[in-house]
Amino acid sequence: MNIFERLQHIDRRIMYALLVVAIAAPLIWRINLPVVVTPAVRGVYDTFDKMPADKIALIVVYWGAGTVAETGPETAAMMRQLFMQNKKFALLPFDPQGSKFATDSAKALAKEYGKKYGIDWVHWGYQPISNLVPLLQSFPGNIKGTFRTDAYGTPMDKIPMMRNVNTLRDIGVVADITSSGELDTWIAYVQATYRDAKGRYRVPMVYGPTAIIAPEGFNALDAGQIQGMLMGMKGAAEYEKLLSAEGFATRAAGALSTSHLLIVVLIILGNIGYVMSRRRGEG
Amino acid sequence: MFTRYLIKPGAPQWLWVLGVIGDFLLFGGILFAFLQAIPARFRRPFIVTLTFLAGLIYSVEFFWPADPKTQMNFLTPLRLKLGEATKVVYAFALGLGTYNLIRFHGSNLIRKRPGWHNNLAFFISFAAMMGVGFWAYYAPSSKAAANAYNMLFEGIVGALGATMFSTIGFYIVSAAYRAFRIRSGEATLMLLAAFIVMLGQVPVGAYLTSGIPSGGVLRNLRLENLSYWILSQPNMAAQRGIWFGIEIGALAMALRQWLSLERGSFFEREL
Amino acid sequence: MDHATWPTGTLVGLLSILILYKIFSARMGKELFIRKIPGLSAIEEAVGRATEMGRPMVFVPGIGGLSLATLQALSILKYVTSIAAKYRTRIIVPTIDSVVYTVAEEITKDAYTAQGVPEQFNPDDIRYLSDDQFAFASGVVGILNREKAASNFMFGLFAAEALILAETGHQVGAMQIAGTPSILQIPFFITAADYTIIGDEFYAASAYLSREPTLLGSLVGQDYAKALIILVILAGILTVSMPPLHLHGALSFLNHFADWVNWFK
Amino acid sequence: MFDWLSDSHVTTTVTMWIGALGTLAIYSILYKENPAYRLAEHIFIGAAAGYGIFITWSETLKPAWWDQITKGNWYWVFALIAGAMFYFIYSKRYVWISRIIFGTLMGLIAGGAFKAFVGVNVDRISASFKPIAGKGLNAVEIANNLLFIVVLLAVMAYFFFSFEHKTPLRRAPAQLGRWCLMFAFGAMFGFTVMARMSLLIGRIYFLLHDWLHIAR
Repeated sequence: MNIFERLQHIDRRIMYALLVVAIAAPLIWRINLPVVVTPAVRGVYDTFDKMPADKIALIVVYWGAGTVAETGPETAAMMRQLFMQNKKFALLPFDPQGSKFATDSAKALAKEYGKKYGIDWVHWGYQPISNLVPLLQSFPGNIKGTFRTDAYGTPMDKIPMMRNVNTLRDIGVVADITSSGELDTWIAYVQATYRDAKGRYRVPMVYGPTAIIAPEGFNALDAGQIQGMLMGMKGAAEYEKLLSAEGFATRAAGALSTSHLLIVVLIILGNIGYVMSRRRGEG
Repeated sequence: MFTRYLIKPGAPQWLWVLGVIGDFLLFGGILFAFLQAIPARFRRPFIVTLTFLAGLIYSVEFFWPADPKTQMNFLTPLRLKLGEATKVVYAFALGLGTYNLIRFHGSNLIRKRPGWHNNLAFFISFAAMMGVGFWAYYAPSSKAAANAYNMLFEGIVGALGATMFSTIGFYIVSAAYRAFRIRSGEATLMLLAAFIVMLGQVPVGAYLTSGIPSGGVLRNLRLENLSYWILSQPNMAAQRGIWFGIEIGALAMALRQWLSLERGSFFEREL
Repeated sequence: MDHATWPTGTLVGLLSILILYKIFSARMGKELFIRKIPGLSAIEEAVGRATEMGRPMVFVPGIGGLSLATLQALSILKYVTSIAAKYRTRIIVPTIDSVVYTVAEEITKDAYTAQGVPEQFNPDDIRYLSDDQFAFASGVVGILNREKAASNFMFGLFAAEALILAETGHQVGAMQIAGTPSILQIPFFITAADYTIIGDEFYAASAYLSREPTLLGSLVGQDYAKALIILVILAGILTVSMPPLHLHGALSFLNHFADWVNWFK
Repeated sequence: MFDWLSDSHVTTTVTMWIGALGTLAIYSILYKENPAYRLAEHIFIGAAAGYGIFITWSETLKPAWWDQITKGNWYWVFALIAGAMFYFIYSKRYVWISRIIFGTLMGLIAGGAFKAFVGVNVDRISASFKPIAGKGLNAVEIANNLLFIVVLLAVMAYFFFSFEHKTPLRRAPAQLGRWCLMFAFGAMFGFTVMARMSLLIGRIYFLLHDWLHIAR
């Protein structure tokens, strides 16, 4: 077998071994791979940046253990920006495992930035998915009446940061981080419909989907329903770069880059082998 | 009978179990006797009629105008009940699959066929997972039960499921390497689209074309934008085209099933 | 949409009538033509290959419960099993759903009996593996490897595991034919299987294989139904591209003609 | 003997080790079929089957059936009778009784098809009414909409079965349709790669970070 024929028949085990190396290397060592911040990610940053300090952000955790590699860093990076800029947020999880992951990472970040539960962040308590629509219909008009207590049973009135938070108008940004396509439900029931004595209030929204459902988000981005979007791991990495806090997503996005490059190189090698041996055959 | 008249809500569970068994035997027996009375040549027409009637409920419920306020018509409550009932009836069929598993692994184990220790492992993990499931369910306050459940669920079902899922990462590499050759026009088109979209999804792709300005017409040539355009325009149109065909195919299949026009496409043996 | 509206009900009604009309006219004995579908013509070859090599075949009827797509997969299974019975070739059917498993067992038993070899039917070859997607996939991977399958058929609903099964089949050297209405999995079958039937070729399969008048008629009816959808779409495109009408007098009722495009919303 | 189960530190460690060893055993199939994979496969299928029975009871049968009966809705007993009909497939003589329940299920599935058809397709039909002329449209939108229509029609033309693609006039749209299909399939393939790699990265990170503590 000459070299060109060999290039056409690389043993799969060699390819698999190369893939493991391509993924493990950026996870183990610091390898600086280029990350370019795309406009959609800058939109997320700017939306939180512009949020008035007297309002709070609502972080919706609509994901579980299965997608934590993508949605976990997205959630953590958003919380990091808010802590960095001394802004407050509430967690609203719809998945018990997601709730645990998000709480753990909120606690770790709070420690890093010297923030306190109840003053800088709050956990509104896990809600079952089956209750999504009724909840979205009721809470924008009456947050304390809908949730009553936080995740640990403390009445909402007793939580310092919740004192002046009563309706959707007190929420500056809704961040939907999700592995399912329920963004439209948020837009339909919360953003598009909320009205009170002062008139309509379209709450700004940002979106943190997994990569596989991200394309659906482009429509909402075009329509101005969401102000920014993180596209899975890649989006989280770009966001980490904006925050100058390169963490897991940056390393994982490095692994994404290397594994994709490996596929590209393998395909090119296969085609070189194919074209060259055909040329020889003709000659 | 028993559950209707003799046992009242609040009675102990074992009484209910007996009652359900009693009713099952009684009504099941009556139904069985009735079915036995149907002459063999009427069996097929009987099933065809049942199939038609079952389908009729759902179709009429759909076509019959609904009350604009409640979005319901006279058949909607029945449809909802039937949906629940189908779920329950379907759940009872799990025993068939489980029987097949037990028969298959059991016979290998009993006959000590080569690899019988694997069949033994099957039974151990089967019993353990089922056991801790019910333990955790019926002893919700036991910490040991919750831990044991998490250990087996996350350690086996969760971890192995995620691992099996992730093997696609390997297979996608070997499949792409083998298939994406410029053998023909079609293969080249496929390769081209895959290349652009693949690179448009990762940071390194965005880096390759980061020299192109992010404003103006030229921005469309940046890989991430090009990739998004391919996904949202030509790809979406093609998917919709396939979709209409598939859906019409399913509709035709449904019509043939409903009216039992497809004689012999599943079963041929005489009843 | 929970209930039909007048326009949507009429549309689905018209489509159904077209299909039924063609079915009944075909049953009257009208000759019908169907174009070639290469993947389906290869089924016979795949069975022959397994027979020659003396190795079994595997048929995966998807990962769906009992549904229209799974029923279609099972009717393809019936056809493949009939050929397998004719050649006395073993066929293994792993299933993910208890009810589907039961129907599959009935169908295979039936096909062996119809070919006059009921004793060839081995109940252990119709397997229920698991109702968990990836436990099922791990089981099929094991079967493909251990039984050294000579041919692998994948018809029905598939999700992510499609590529796992198809790549494993390729690695054990099986000849593979696949078809699925799950659009997102078609590319993976195309890259890893020898033949892939695309889109509604899947629903055309039983007509193509059995040549039964009912099914052929249905297929022609489906073509008419698709043509009707194309007409509706073209009419819609023309309407929304037209400038709004400002007619007066007797023709003014036409001014609202363009509103029909909102019927389907 | 089971005291250690109450200590979640111990069980978490055990969970991680079971998971890690199982992960390696599953990955070993990538090299070749071997006893470790076979064992992991059987354990996985066994646990999934046990879990399936437990979850069927706790999520379906208990709330939707048993609780109904014990609440006094006695007619749910008939669901058990209907379910029992499946089991007649094992009888030579009474096998036809199982066809009653199959037939009914098939009828229900078929009857639901009209609703399913309207539910997904009507929106897609109206979403395909894309204007190719008119006020407020720029050149890019018109070009995109024209492309959409051409691709949609070409793809649908490919799927017409009842005439041979013989004359050029008939063959050209179908051929174009096939090209569009292949291009779209390539795009779908490329798009999926990142999601699958994300999962694999997550899994390798689990091995390197949680288990071996190599990765940061």
